[in-house]
Amino acid sequence: MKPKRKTSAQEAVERMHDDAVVFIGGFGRGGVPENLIEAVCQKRLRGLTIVSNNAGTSSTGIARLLEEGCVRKVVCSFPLAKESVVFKGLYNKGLVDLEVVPQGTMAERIRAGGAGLGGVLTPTGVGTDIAEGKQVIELDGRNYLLERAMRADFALVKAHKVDPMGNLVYRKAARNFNPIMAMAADWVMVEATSEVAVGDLDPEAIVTPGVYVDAYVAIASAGQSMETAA
Amino acid sequence: MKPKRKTSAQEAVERMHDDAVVFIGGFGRGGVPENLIEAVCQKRLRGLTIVSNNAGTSSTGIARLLEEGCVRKVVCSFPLAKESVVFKGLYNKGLVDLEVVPQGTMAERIRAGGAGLGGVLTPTGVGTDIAEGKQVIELDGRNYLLERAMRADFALVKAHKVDPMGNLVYRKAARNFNPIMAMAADWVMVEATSEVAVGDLDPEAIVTPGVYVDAYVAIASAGQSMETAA
Amino acid sequence: MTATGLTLDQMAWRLAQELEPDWVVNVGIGMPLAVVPFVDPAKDIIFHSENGIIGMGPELEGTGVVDNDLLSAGKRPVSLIPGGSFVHHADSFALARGGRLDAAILGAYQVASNGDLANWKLPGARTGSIGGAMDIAIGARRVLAIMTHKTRDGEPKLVERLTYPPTALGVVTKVFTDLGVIAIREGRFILEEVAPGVEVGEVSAATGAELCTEKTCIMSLPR
Amino acid sequence: MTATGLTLDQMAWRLAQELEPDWVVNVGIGMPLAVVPFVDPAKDIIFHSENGIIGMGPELEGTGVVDNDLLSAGKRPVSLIPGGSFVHHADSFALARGGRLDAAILGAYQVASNGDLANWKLPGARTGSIGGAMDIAIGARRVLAIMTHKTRDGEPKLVERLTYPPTALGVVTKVFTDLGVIAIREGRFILEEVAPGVEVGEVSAATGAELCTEKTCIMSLPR
Repeated sequence: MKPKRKTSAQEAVERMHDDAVVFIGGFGRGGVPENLIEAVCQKRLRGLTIVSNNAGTSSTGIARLLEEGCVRKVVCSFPLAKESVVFKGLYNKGLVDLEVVPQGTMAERIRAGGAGLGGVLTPTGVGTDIAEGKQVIELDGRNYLLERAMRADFALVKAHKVDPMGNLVYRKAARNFNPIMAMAADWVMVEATSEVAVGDLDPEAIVTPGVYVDAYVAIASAGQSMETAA
Repeated sequence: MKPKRKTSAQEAVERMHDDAVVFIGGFGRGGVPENLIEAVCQKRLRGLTIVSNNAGTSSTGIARLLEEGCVRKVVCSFPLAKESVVFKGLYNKGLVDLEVVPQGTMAERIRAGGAGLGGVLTPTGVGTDIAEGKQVIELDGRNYLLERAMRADFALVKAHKVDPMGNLVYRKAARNFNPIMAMAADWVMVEATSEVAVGDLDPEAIVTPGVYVDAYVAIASAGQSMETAA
Repeated sequence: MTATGLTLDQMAWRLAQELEPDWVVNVGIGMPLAVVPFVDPAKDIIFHSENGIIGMGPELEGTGVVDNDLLSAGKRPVSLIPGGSFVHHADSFALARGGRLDAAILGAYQVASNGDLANWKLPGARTGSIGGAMDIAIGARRVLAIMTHKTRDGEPKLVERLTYPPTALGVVTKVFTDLGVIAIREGRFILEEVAPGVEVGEVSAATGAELCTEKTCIMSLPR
Repeated sequence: MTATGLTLDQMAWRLAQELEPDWVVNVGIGMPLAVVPFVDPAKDIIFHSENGIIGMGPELEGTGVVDNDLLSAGKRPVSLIPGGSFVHHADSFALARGGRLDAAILGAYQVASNGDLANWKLPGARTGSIGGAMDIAIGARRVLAIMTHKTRDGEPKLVERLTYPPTALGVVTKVFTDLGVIAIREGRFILEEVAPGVEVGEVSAATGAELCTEKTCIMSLPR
């Protein structure tokens, strides 16, 4: 197995383009690839569709992308957190579109995209606003929504450790959406806190096999784990 | 978290009953819970539906259950291996029913059962005998089969290590169907090669969280890993 | 009128008594978080956090250092119990929808007598934050709602039919309010317990649907 | 007539040349297994085994001890390459269907000129063993079939329309037989290479559909 492309954050995002669909890992501030996001900001892309659990908190993560005017649409489960001030400002002015997806449905739609499925049938959202425009399928007397698989052009993934083959492990709840997003994008970029040698990761404990990874950056994020509380 | 029920193979299978649907892990001879299977044989159950990748090889694993007359139906992907002599004998005499499921579809149907989904849409099997009687759904010009979720009354799972909370890790390719079967059965019994203390398993490397496990047996199988070649 | 009802701590204490030993329980953000400190550690409840924590331990306070990789769904620093583990988001919600949650504790805007739950979006609002509520509500074996009995404007929140956008249909099994404990069975609200000092008639009047009070007891509070 | 064609080893050698560096490749059981020893290790091919091995190493021989926990899909003892890993069955087939397999090498009963593949069940048989073939055939970016050009009875296996039960429709990209290499493009068989010593007309006669031979070269074999 040949090593994956190890690169800088700036080089990693080079092939990203306007109007792309982009998965970004993270839940709150855990597992957010902040350095890759910053590199996208600096590239001044436009018209991105961002798929992520939140719509950015304070001025970090996705809030940075929104602030820089890179984003046309946000697909997420929790857009209106108290700290999502940048998103709320743009959304209220009609400057950014929003698709709200139940968190578990979002996870399954992404996983289905990665697994080459067309979609899944879920009981979640039946009889709610989320069902609007979706096909309802009855099986054994129970109703399910047909939820379509979701893929992205690019995924920005935050990992704990990476080896030169692209194998990844995560840290605690920073795992969140990262492994399934890595499975479901055409080009997967990883920001890992540290790099280890081939063979240092236990084959039984690798969460994302390197076959899913296209490029990686090894860099410790300032604003990530173990920061001092404000 | 209270310890799970640690028990003998005989006690573990006590609540199993005739006509139950039973998941059994394994692929070839890797990851087959042979001691639990033997306990089921000794209980002389009847009318079981067995869901497993193979239909038993030589006279081990599922072949034992078939030999003992416990099985009414086998659901599997690979029934006709050269060594599946017991199955072929019974099948040719019409003494056991068979449902053949593509291996990846079987995996997704089981996972869907575990994930509380009604089913998945898969491109696998479109235009083949497997599609018979199944709903075809077209999305963006591509056809998918609606494959129903599958659950079982009981799962027999083979793990490498178990802790008293029921957390599991597996060994190499003996992982196979075991983790997804553990997610999708109402009562999950585990046969682990060894037992370790709580905290000995790395929380990042646990494959099956203990919440899925109902009872476990710690026992080294004679016919399992590292046997001398015949 | 509800001045005689329970405090939030008392509501939370009462709900905590509902949890049985060894249950796997998901706790929503907001009011449900108040329940956790009242849960008897001897019950060995396994808390599930939607962001992939199985065996979430108590919240950490005043340590000065925040581990952003170990936050609750409410984004507060927590710990992991011995024997706990981490899974990714698809596996976390597989657990929630797949029937391994014995109970979910959720906040609510409205609960209907058929068990319908509204807790994510205000009527007429352009949008709201669903988070994991729809999946958890549909998946948990028991949905325990905790909310005030009435809105700030004095409108009943226990209703015959939702007027707020629903989160999930027919899922709520019990409601814990400042006035009492209301079970939902066969499409009816059943007042199982009334808060000490509150009249049963007062609860009926504050409820927007028929309330069965035949077997109502007075709630026992500690001390 | 096919006495002048390639041996199995030669067919396997030729197919092995088709694999490009760093590809992720699934190898089916049966004839495809013959390909692996001919693959240049310098190409760093990552072999995927359906039973959850990513980075399957060469088969082990004559060690006397068999590790049943590390067998190929064909149930033969194998190794894991450095940097390899294990996944469960749902994740293994997610990889196969999800587009991360650059190629799959599969045996075949029949291949049709529209790319339809038959390899799991004989006509009229009550059943057959599918295994992972349907998922892998539908998921891999390229399906490379390896088979003899004709059946033992002399019937063509490259056909205009399948008469055997299909495994997957429109998936085969190239066929490697004892007589040559046949690409499938726009619903047509294209004889890219003919085995040394075999006449192009002989291949056409052995093929049950139109065979485009405009740009056929003679295959170069080693030595």
